[in-house]
Amino acid sequence: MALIGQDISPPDLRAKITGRAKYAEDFRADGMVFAKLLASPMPHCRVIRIDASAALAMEGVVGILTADEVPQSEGGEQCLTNHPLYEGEAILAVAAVSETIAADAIERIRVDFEPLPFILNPLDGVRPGSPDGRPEGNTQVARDWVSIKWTEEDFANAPEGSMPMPEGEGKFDTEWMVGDVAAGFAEADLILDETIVHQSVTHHPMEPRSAMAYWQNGKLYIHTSTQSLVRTQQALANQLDLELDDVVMIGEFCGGGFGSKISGSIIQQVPALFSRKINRPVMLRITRAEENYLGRARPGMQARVRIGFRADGRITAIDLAALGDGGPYARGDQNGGANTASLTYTPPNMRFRGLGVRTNTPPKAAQRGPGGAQIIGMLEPLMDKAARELGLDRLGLRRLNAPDANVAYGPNGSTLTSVFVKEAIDKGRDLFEWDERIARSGQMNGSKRTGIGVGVSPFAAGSRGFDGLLVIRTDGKLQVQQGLGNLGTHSIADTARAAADVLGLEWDDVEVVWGDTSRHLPWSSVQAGSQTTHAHTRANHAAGLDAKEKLQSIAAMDLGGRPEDYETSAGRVYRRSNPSQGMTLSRAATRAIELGGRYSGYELNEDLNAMTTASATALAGQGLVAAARDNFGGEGGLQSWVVGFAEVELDTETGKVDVVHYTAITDCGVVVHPRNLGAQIYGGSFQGMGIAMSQKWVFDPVWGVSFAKRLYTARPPGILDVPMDVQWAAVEIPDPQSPVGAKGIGEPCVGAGSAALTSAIADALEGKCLCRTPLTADVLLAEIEGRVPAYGPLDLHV
Amino acid sequence: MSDVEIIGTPERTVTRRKFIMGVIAAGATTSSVGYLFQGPQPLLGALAVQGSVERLITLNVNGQQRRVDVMNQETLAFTLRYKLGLTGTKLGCDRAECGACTVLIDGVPSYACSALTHSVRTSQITTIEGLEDSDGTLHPVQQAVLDEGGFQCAFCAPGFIMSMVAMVESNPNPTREEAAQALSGNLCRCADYNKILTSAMRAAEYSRLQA
Amino acid sequence: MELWRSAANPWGQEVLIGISWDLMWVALVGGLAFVVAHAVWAKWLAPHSSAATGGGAAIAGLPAKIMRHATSERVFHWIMSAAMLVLLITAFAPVMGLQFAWVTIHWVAGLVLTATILYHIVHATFWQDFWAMWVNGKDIKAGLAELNHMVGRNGTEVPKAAKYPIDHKLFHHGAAVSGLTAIVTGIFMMLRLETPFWAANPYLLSDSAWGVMYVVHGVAGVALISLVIAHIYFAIRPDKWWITKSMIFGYITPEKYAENFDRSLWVIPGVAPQEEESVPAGVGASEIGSESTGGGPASEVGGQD
Amino acid sequence: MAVIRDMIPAFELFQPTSADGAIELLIRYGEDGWVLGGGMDSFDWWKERIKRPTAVVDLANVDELKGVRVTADGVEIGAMTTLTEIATHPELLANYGVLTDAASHIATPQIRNRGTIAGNLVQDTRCWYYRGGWPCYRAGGNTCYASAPTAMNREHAIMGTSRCVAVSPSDSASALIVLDAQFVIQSARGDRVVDAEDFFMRPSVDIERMTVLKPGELLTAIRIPSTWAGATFYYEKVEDRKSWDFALMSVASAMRISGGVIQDLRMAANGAAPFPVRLEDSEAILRGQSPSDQLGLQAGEAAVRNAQPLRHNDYKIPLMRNLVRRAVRGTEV
Repeated sequence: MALIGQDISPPDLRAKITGRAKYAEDFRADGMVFAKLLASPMPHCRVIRIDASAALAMEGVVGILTADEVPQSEGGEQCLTNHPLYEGEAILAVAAVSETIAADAIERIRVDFEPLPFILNPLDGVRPGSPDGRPEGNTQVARDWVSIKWTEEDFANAPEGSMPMPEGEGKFDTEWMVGDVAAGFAEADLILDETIVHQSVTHHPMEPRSAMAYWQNGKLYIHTSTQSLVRTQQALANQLDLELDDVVMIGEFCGGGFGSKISGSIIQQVPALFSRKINRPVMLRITRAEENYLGRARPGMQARVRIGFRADGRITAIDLAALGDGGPYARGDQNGGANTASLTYTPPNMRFRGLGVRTNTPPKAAQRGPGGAQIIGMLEPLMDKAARELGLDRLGLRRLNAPDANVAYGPNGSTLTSVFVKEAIDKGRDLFEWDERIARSGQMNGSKRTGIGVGVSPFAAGSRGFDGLLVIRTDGKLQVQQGLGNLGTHSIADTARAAADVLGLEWDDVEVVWGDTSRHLPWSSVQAGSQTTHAHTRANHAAGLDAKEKLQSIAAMDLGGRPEDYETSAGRVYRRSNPSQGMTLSRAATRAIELGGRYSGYELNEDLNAMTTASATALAGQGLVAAARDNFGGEGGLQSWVVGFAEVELDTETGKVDVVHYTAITDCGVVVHPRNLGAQIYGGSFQGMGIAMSQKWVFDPVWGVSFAKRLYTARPPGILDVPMDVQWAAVEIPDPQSPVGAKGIGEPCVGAGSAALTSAIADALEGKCLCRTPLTADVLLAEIEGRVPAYGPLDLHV
Repeated sequence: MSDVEIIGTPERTVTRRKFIMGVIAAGATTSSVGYLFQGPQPLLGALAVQGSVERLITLNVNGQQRRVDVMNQETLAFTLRYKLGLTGTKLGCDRAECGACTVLIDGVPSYACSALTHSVRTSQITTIEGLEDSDGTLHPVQQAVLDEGGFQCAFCAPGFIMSMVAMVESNPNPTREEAAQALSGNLCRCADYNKILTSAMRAAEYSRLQA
Repeated sequence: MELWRSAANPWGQEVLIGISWDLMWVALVGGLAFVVAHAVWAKWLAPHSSAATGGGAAIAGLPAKIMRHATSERVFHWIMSAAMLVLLITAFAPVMGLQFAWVTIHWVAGLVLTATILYHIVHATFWQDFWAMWVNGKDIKAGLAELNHMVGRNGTEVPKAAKYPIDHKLFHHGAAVSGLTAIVTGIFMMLRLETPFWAANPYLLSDSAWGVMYVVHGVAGVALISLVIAHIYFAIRPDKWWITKSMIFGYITPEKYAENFDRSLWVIPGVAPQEEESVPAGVGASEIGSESTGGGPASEVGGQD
Repeated sequence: MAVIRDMIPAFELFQPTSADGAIELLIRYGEDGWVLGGGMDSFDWWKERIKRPTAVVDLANVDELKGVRVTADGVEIGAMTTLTEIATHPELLANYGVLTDAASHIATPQIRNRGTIAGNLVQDTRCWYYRGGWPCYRAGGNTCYASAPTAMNREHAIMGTSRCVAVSPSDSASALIVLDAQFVIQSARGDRVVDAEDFFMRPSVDIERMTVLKPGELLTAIRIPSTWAGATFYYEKVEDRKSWDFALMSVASAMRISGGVIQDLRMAANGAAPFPVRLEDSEAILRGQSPSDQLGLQAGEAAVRNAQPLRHNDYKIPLMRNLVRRAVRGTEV
């Protein structure tokens, strides 16, 4: 029976539940010292003078690391800087024999700052005469820094409380149009014109991005918290200008990343450089407060959208103009969001104009469903609004505009390997009992009004062309080398099943090797963008086939006949015609070692990545070594879908929302690990609900200082805040372009959960779309009571 | 290179003497390992004061008596992780907000980041490392979590599991809602709450069977 | 001892936030010390000068009541002093440990003080002899002479004063400067309070400007502590009682007028300025003391009222 | 202010075994002394390195301050009694449900397990300007940053403010006010007893303290008279998250209803002002009346009559009004 499709607890779980699992901060080394960071107190300033003499005179203080001693990056981010672009950016680090002394030492360092003008939200950054968040400008067009400001006129032309949508050259950094938007609106029977505001959301993984590093014989040994191991090793080697194999990276476990640790984090350079400087192991424990600043956040946006609908609900045109909160070092998510809108609603005519404004707020990075989650959460309630005004079924309107496999979306008419969202919508209609529930929409239960919502959310779900590396050991076990990270998606184990299935092995016969680059790992995708399920079931399938072919050849060599006469399963390679004729894998492994050459890793395919080749070579002679690149090829990109359905109760006297029920249907191809898939869908959806309902990102506008830096002020959802009555299902139609048929799932669930709620809450407000997040009690109660809105229509960081 | 004036670093000549002092101080302490030499000693004579504390104490952790040198201001989580090497207790926020540091103090789930080690000197401390039998048999709660496929990133797992252990003691037959209440002091950013609750229900079931 | 209090602003920069309360105690102690010192001097060290021949020719032709403070002036003075006392108490009693809801009382009293002062400025400018309070050469000479006399250079004669002697004038100016400073800074500080007139706004001025504002207000405040202590002390001194009375009833007796004032400098309507050399001044203490204690004209005058 | 060093500065630690011993130490150290109960507020201040006591007096070993005692007239709760013990105590559950209800809504199980009733009452405000170490009035400065026209003050006060607009964070306070509880404060001069209502400091009187406790004083016990035992209680707390959050608004009430008429009642709310507010105007409207939703609405309107919203907390006005109305309605619908 195939392993793919079964619930199997992953091999790293026992360590996790007994406390043996060592995360980066759990390691110690002889003579290890502790580093602490001195952070900028201002959102934008220049360091004039640093006096560390008092600190360095303290007993137990070992040294200081300043911005001049770290890799310099013109316009880019450095691990330490003398020109902080956000409050909390690291300026220097001090090392001491204890963290307590290091903290005291930091306090004794005198730093003189020159405060500089700052910008907290994108719209303020384009107001006439406003300062730029950076000296180079407020955004980049292509690679060039520019300062884009809108005119008084542009602002005056916008209706009261609406986002300006200025026409003309040089108002945005990105513009594209497909079809003819004007014509599209001309044929529309209904045109919605809405201003939408989505907050930024700190990732706040449970494990702060701590790291510990030391040097031995010119090699850097670093324990760090990363989503993707070998890709982080490569990134750090590049940043520090080291040979790849001079960086030994240990990251067996990662306490969550959600996009904020795709290739570790820049702050991991600090212990690496510091330990080289003072020649002692250095631990940098990142605190939760520091994590708020250094730990990345999902970019919020201030946008305006016009959508044209035909009377039957078909969308004729979308005109989207979005300002993204890029933070100091990024562009924002608006461009990706536009592509997602184009894919989800397939408008024949669409114009997008986007501007990623640099702001002096903590850095932005991809967060689970980047761009997609924001735009879907914002636009889905508008689909409801249109359906209401046109008297159509809300789900039907979505289905009508949903894509087929032949979709061509975005500015370049991107295509996909497969799309089964309509199947997902139909399945959800039944499972959620849409018709019964929608009948309850608007019903009062005491002071609570019922709302029904739905969110249709796609996202990228895979990539191709990576390597698989296996060893069939002389004990007969299949050893799967995994270069991925291990942040809890179980990819390291689940994608290994593809190789085992090719060889017909039981899970007990499989051993996964991961988490330490000195253990000879293959070139792998980043564990991000939901790539691994697709990419590495393919890569391990390829390696499995390579192993199988080698087993067949060895069997044919020893037992006669042609290789293709042989089959492998249950730990043996045997003749199809006569299963008793064959050999165990352990025997075959021994033979492979004797045979050498291609059988035990001495000869390798040319098309392997250099890292894989090096690793396979290092493993050569340890058994039957199989190493193969994913050459299955394919046309078009990959996207998975989650359709989320929510029933909520809005207490009209308090503004509080209870999520009574949630159903999620996914199109993610073949289901590799059902229970784990459910966990991903629920987890992602609940994160989305947190974004829609509670998560905060607040600054004082005058001082530019962050307030939502504690967990209780950032408000990620707790176990009592998420629905208890939940269900999920998958359409389970294989992706035709993968030999395994599986697509990734991490990302799209976030948008589904967020949109299901924004949609359901709008429904509970009798169709009124507030078109902003988070929809907290104060915002909703002010609306219900018809009082002063809690925030201005364009206020972002609330 | 930036144009920042930096005093007290070898890269700059300004007030080199002070920097050298720094280096000497550092040199003087390079032999000290970890935390043993750190932290201020209580003022002389303070020990005579009624109620003032000794630094060298014996802590009862997972049934063992552990001698340990504890600073006045030291938290239990700090002692467990950095003095006793029990790194299964995680620091997610160090602010009594996330629950990753949850341990049992006399059987009661508590945030180890927010209790002074000296305050629990006379208590029985149980950490995640103390659940497994010496023969490797898992605690029923751990077994339940294992069977249910447990957590995702699992940085929160030790804390959740300690809360589950306390829950099955005080309420061996909880409803799903009661279990959620019992676990509401622990945060999971993967938001794997549904599977965590299922594990908790399974844990209660196993504990009932064992009892 | 600290002179002011400072704190780190939200960007970690040092900013002034106010005076150190040590200064309050300094002002208090200083004021009381002056009182004690003066009392001691007046009782034991004051030179005993030749008794003046009061009455008789000196008061010939003078009315029985010589108006010194018109009703409007007296009303103004007492409202102002009430406001001032309320302000000082509400400002400093809480610091000294007597806790009550002082803020509203403080700024309301402040507005009252402001109003009275405004009235006084206008009134003094257009309806009174604005220069009556001005310190001129004569005043200074008189002042120096007075000082010489005080340090016991006997024989030195002190010229008689104009309506307001130098010490009155100096007190007035000291109180005026402190009071006006406290009023102006206080009105700014009110902008940081939620009042019926406006919503609080701490950002009208920069951190440092506010710091200075608070320090100046504080300095003016503690200065007033000393000034008010001294003023009250003199007001209740028996030998100055006759002047205090004039602030209550409005007038002084012809004897006091003749003894203490120079007819040419304080001209009484309908009374011809005398050219003759006047009675030596500084006749003060003993005689008046005996008068006010043993009754006599002053009390009779009081009786007539 | 990015003060992100987290490590607790050193202090002297004392663990007396009696309240007298504790007070002796507190007197010795005065302003520089710090009482450590459950520590759920203390650790924040220390880790932020904003408050730096030179001496900490840990009450962990003072057994006389622990536990719930049934007395001749009601109950007496030791200051160091944990919130969990209060939330689960049979006598309190039976007769003083409003308190157990409030206690069970505090933060999380772990915090209730270590957090004490006294700690919940004397904890400092959560105004994030003040907690951020800004030099505001409450921190001895001369500014309220939270009342500025630009300020982020969604969680702040709508009444009872004076320069400072922070709110009292205590969930148990309003419950104890409606129970007409009395707080026993011990000091070198002996005991003094204050009504729950008067225990909480008004910023107009002392802007730097949340309670009437002075250095050298210790809150040792809470006395709840039997006056309101078994009355009709109501408690509701509205918060952003269902665990680990502070009340945007909470309301508590105790009513004596007989013959369909509210014979007597006490009502209080927290989250509205820098101190828990007793709702006497609402009480006056309800006293002697037979409860109805219409009357509840009037009582709600009365409760917010003097409310003055800041830029971002106008919603607290309808919220407070509605919670009072719900209290009258008697059941959380």
